[in-house]
Amino acid sequence: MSDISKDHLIWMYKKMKMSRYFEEKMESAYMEGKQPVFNIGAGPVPGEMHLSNGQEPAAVGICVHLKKEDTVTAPHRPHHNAIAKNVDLKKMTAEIYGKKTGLGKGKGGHMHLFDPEVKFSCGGIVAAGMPHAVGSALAAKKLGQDWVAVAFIGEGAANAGAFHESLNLAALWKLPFIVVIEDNSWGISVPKKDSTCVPFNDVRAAAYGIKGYLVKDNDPFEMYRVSKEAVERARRGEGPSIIEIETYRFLGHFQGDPELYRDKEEVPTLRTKDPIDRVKKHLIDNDMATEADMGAIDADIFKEVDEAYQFAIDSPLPEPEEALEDMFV
Amino acid sequence: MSDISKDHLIWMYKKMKMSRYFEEKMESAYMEGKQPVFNIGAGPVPGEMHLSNGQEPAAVGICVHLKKEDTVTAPHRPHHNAIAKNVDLKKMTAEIYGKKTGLGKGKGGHMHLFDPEVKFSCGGIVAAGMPHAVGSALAAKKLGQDWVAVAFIGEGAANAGAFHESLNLAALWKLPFIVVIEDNSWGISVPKKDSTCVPFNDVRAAAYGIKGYLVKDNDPFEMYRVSKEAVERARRGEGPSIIEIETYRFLGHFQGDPELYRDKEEVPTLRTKDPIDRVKKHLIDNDMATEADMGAIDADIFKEVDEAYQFAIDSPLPEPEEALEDMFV
Amino acid sequence: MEATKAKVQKLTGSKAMSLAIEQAMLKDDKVFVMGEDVGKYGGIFGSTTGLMEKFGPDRVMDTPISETGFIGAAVGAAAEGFRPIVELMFVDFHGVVMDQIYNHIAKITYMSGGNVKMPIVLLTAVGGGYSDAAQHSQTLYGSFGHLPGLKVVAPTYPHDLKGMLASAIADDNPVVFMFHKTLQGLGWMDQIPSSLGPVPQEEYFVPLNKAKVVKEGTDITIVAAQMMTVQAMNAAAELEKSGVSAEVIDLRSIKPIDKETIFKSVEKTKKLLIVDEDYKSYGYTAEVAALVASEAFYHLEAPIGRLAIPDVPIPYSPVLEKFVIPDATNITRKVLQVMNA
Amino acid sequence: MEATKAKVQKLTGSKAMSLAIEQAMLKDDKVFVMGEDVGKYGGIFGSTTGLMEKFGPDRVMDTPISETGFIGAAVGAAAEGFRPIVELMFVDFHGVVMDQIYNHIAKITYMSGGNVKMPIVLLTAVGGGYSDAAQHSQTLYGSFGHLPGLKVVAPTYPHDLKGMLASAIADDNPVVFMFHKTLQGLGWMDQIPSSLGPVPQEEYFVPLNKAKVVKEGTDITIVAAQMMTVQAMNAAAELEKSGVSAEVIDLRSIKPIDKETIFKSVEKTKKLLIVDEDYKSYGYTAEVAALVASEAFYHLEAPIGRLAIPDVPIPYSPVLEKFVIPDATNITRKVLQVMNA
Ligand SMILES: Cc1ncc(C[n+]2csc(CCOP(=O)(O)OP(=O)(O)O)c2C)c(N)n1
Ligand SMILES: Cc1ncc(C[n+]2csc(CCOP(=O)(O)OP(=O)(O)O)c2C)c(N)n1
Ligand SMILES: [Mg+2]
Ligand SMILES: [Mg+2]
Repeated sequence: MSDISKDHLIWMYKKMKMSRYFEEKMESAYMEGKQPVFNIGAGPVPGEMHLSNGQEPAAVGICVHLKKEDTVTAPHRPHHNAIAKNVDLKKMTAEIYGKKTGLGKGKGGHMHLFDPEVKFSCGGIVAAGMPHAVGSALAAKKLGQDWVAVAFIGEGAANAGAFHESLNLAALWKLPFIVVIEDNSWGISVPKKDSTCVPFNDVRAAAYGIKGYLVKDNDPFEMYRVSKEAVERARRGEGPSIIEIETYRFLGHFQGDPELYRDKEEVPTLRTKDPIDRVKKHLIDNDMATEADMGAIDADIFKEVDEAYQFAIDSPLPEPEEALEDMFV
Repeated sequence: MSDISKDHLIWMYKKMKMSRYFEEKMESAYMEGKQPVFNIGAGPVPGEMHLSNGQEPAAVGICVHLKKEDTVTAPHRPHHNAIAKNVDLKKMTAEIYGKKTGLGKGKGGHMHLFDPEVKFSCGGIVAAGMPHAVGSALAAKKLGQDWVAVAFIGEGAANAGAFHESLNLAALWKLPFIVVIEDNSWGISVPKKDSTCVPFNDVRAAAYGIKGYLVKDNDPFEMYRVSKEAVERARRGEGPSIIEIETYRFLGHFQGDPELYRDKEEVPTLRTKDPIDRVKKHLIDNDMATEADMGAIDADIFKEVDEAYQFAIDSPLPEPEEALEDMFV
Repeated sequence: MEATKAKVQKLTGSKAMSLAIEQAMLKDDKVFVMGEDVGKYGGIFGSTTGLMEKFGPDRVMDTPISETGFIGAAVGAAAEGFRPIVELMFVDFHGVVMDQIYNHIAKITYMSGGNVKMPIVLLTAVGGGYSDAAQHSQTLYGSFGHLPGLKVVAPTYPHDLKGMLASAIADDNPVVFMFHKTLQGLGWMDQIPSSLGPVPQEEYFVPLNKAKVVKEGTDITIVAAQMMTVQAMNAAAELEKSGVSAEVIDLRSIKPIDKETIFKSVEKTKKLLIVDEDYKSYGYTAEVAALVASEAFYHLEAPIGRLAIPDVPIPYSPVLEKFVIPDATNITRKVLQVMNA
Repeated sequence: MEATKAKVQKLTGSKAMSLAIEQAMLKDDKVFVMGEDVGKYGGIFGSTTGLMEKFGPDRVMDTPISETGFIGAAVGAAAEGFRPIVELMFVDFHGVVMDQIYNHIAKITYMSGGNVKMPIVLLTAVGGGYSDAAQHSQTLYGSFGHLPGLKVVAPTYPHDLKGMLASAIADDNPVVFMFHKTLQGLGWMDQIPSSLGPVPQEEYFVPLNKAKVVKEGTDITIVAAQMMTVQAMNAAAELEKSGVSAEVIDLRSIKPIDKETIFKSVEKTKKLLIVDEDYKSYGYTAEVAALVASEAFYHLEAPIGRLAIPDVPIPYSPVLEKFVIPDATNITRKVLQVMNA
């Protein structure tokens, strides 16, 4: 028996699957024009590309508890977070393709996705989204709304000054703010043990007198549970939380990363514990869905993602002179 | 009976008294040329002036355990720290008078005192001295020396990003680094409860897996004891510590501060608990000194400080063109 | 909208600023203030005097010393429809929060294709001249002028401090509002006449992108800002006596620079001196000179004069500080030099 | 000391840099490297390739993402007699650590009256052109050039990357060493011929304050740095065909600017175009133009040309990015414009 409703589990599964499929397509889309000689600036999707395959539980486990009015900020590795926050998939894909129809009319790109409709944003500076989310939480409090603001960061970012300043502010002002630390063990090539003086960041909650949660082993169900508590506490005005989740980075830091720094065995081992399979298995084992149901769900997702890609591909590029627009409103 | 040796107590007393007398003189020196109409830029000692009257225990309680090779960094309120670290008093006073004979040839001023002879420095940017001390501690470790680096900061500074980054680095690298937080209850006009989400900063040690100490009520003896432990641990390679001491700010944030934000009763109450009197009483009560001994000590101190002022006053000002010198070595 | 002439009181720079904020806060409850010591203290340089008493601590918020935290928080609040006014106590501290200012506040509107507004005003105190030394005396006009996405203003007189602050708060884009400490008319600093001036009580708006000819003249154009405008005016009065007629332009806007006003003046005077309380290299003496040398070159009849901090940190000792910050005396000298070049 | 001509190998920019560091580390055990991913990874842009293997993790230290922490730590280490080389991975991130850089590293020697040395090299990668967008594509030459107390260099060719890095490490003052990503000759970026060049194996030093005439010409002077030098060289080759002889100066030093070399060239050519991959306002197009317009005015026979990023953040989409970053085509166009003005 599951303490998590079928609806929620299905939602989580869908978003995880969508994110995974979206990124698997991105893996190959990104390589277009970059073969046989890899050149980061070439092809229809140029620039750095940070994929989140394997990290989906962090995103869906908390976003399942969020509503449209809640804010999410994400870092340089934002696709799973964006998808879990219901960012417009077509416009997001178009943005990554640098198209006029994109979220930012092609000006932002993969690291800078802004969808104010669902209060999602991300950025390329480590930990910089934390103060932004604190500001959203402050706004919610000022407005007397029960809205929550969630900042996703990597475990590497938990050592940046912005982390400390944000949490002190949020705790001081008792804001509905949650930071989710996606501990994928690596900050580019630097393992957590070489960047972080404590094994787990949940203990840092003590520095702010707030709640700290630790989710082990990329567990989507446990992520669901602690997030539920943290979100409910935030909505009730009980202040901020830190959630750290041990998660997996299946791919390199960015596409093209030679990954000479990590053990060749690490990823294959992680892949045996694919969190999407775990949710699927859970649904089937608990008689919440059949293989056929899951197949139908997958088909819908593939279609939606394929359409988003098609939309992006078919969309026009901006005119060069548009580079001078949108400086000021 | 005292667990602290007479030598150490006398040393602490001397340094406290020297700091106090130095600053009392500074209070009036600073007002020269600023009367009847106060103008911060006027007189022989212009610019901001942050005095530390009342905060002496923080400085002497730890510096008594330091040697010349140990580093001290201090913030904008540096005199007591500097005196406890044996900074050249004449050159320091001359610097505050903007003289050519000053530590920085008149270029630094009261907030920027550098005495490399005793490894002392200070600066006007809140918390910025912490990374510097971390670097000194790193150097000590690299050199295989048992030197320690101590960063003094105010309680307000404990909410700056540099605090977090420095402590994580120091803990990660197990450096001989100690931060002393002088909690004088105020960051200019902002009381600690409005700036800091936890009542005491020693709990923040948990975020770094290091030792945290709290000294209540400006107690010079307790400051001595916890500092001894922290310094010894650091020297033995057992890593960094946080020491927070509840201390007193007898004066305004800076000279000229109208202090409209604090209760008129606060300072008189604090003054009844003058830490210098406590040390003196302890010495006498424990038969380590007589009133006459103390009088002689005081006389020596007055003389030394008076001489430093005289040196400063008698020293020449720099030539205007010297403003262009010392840019590069 | 220009102010009417009726009942024009005289106010200090700081009072002019707090009045502008007060009026904006009364009109729009989405406007709020955050910063260190902006509450009971009223801002170290008086920019928020009396506002805490009037609007309470929810709208005039004292913050911890966490500039990245609270100035970064302005981003989230702005995205939610608020109009935060945040104070960075001294511009010298910008280095602890520059990422939030220039990579986020300044760029989000652009990166979002115009979909996210950032109506944030960043107040910050600039300037030296009172021996506050290397970390508390800078203007850093150039550091902010260089980066795209920010409107950067530096008004001189109380009238403009109020009118431009009103415009800044009303603007849907981020504005860095630099006010000069010595022009705030504070009781504990050097009190100079220019820090007190006529300020209409009613709301009015001075544009954010226009320089102003504050003294007409025919022989040379002096471009300056804030205390350098004041010093240039003194120099111009002095020069008048020896028959030199200087036109003084108060820049007011650091970014964008109102080049038309400058070109028009140089067309008339043929000569140009630019005076800056910022570092010389890559400061506005460079930018203004370059604008003229590239876009109004044929107006010029003599080499352009530049007078600024000679690329050293601001030293503490008054004798040294006085040497590096331009004043009326060396402006006068430099004018004559340009005239005779 | 100039390099001898014998056995001159060809190296990429990144190899040239790591060789310079290696030689300095061999000679002086006080030299060490700190930064994100400088160890096993060898620096994201290859500046420390192979050093970790050679010197071990105590002298090539990977750090947490705590720029204020570890770059600030360089101050303390330098004061203890070490010579830290610290890497700020992208110059775009400077905002999280700017206070340490400009209020401390840059000013401590001055504030201490010359009593404290700061022999720190800050390595940082600059430049766009590969769609890394607004927060990862800047050069920010001007942001660093503006602030006193730093020597700021931006070498173009492998030879200078090695020789200037050797000089930077040997210097007892802080040096900001900007290397351009595209000029590193990395396997995963656009590979351009200029990123590979002759680099003597033995130690040699190229001065930190000298520009270099990289192509002689008589009709116009083009001043540029890094990728703009490369583009200007391409443009000059193109222009040669239509009979225009451009002289190209590789700035190399952003601060101080070697004005003598520029003045000498302008004296000959009478015309000047400055090309910058930084934002236009308050960038080196401004500073160089201002130097010439104030100190070499009478050499000039035409308005100075400025070509730079038009004061917008670097957009992501290649079509937009290409529009804002100057290339050989628009340099050529601009040269003709200046020639005919
Ligand atoms: C302030 C800042 N410093 C450095 C970087 C470069 N950088 C980008 S991602 C990254 C590693 C981040 O690690 P982590 O926070 O664990 O996130 P992950 O990449 O693992 O998702 C670094 C160092 C940056 N973007 N911003
Ligand atoms: C980064 C930075 N922000 C703000 C300031 C302005 N400032 C100087 S001292 C001070 C208060 C410091 O409080 P605390 O750390 O408690 O030290 P105290 O003055 O009480 O000794 C502030 C806000 C500064 N110098 N640097
Ligand atoms: Mg990570
Ligand atoms: Mg305090």
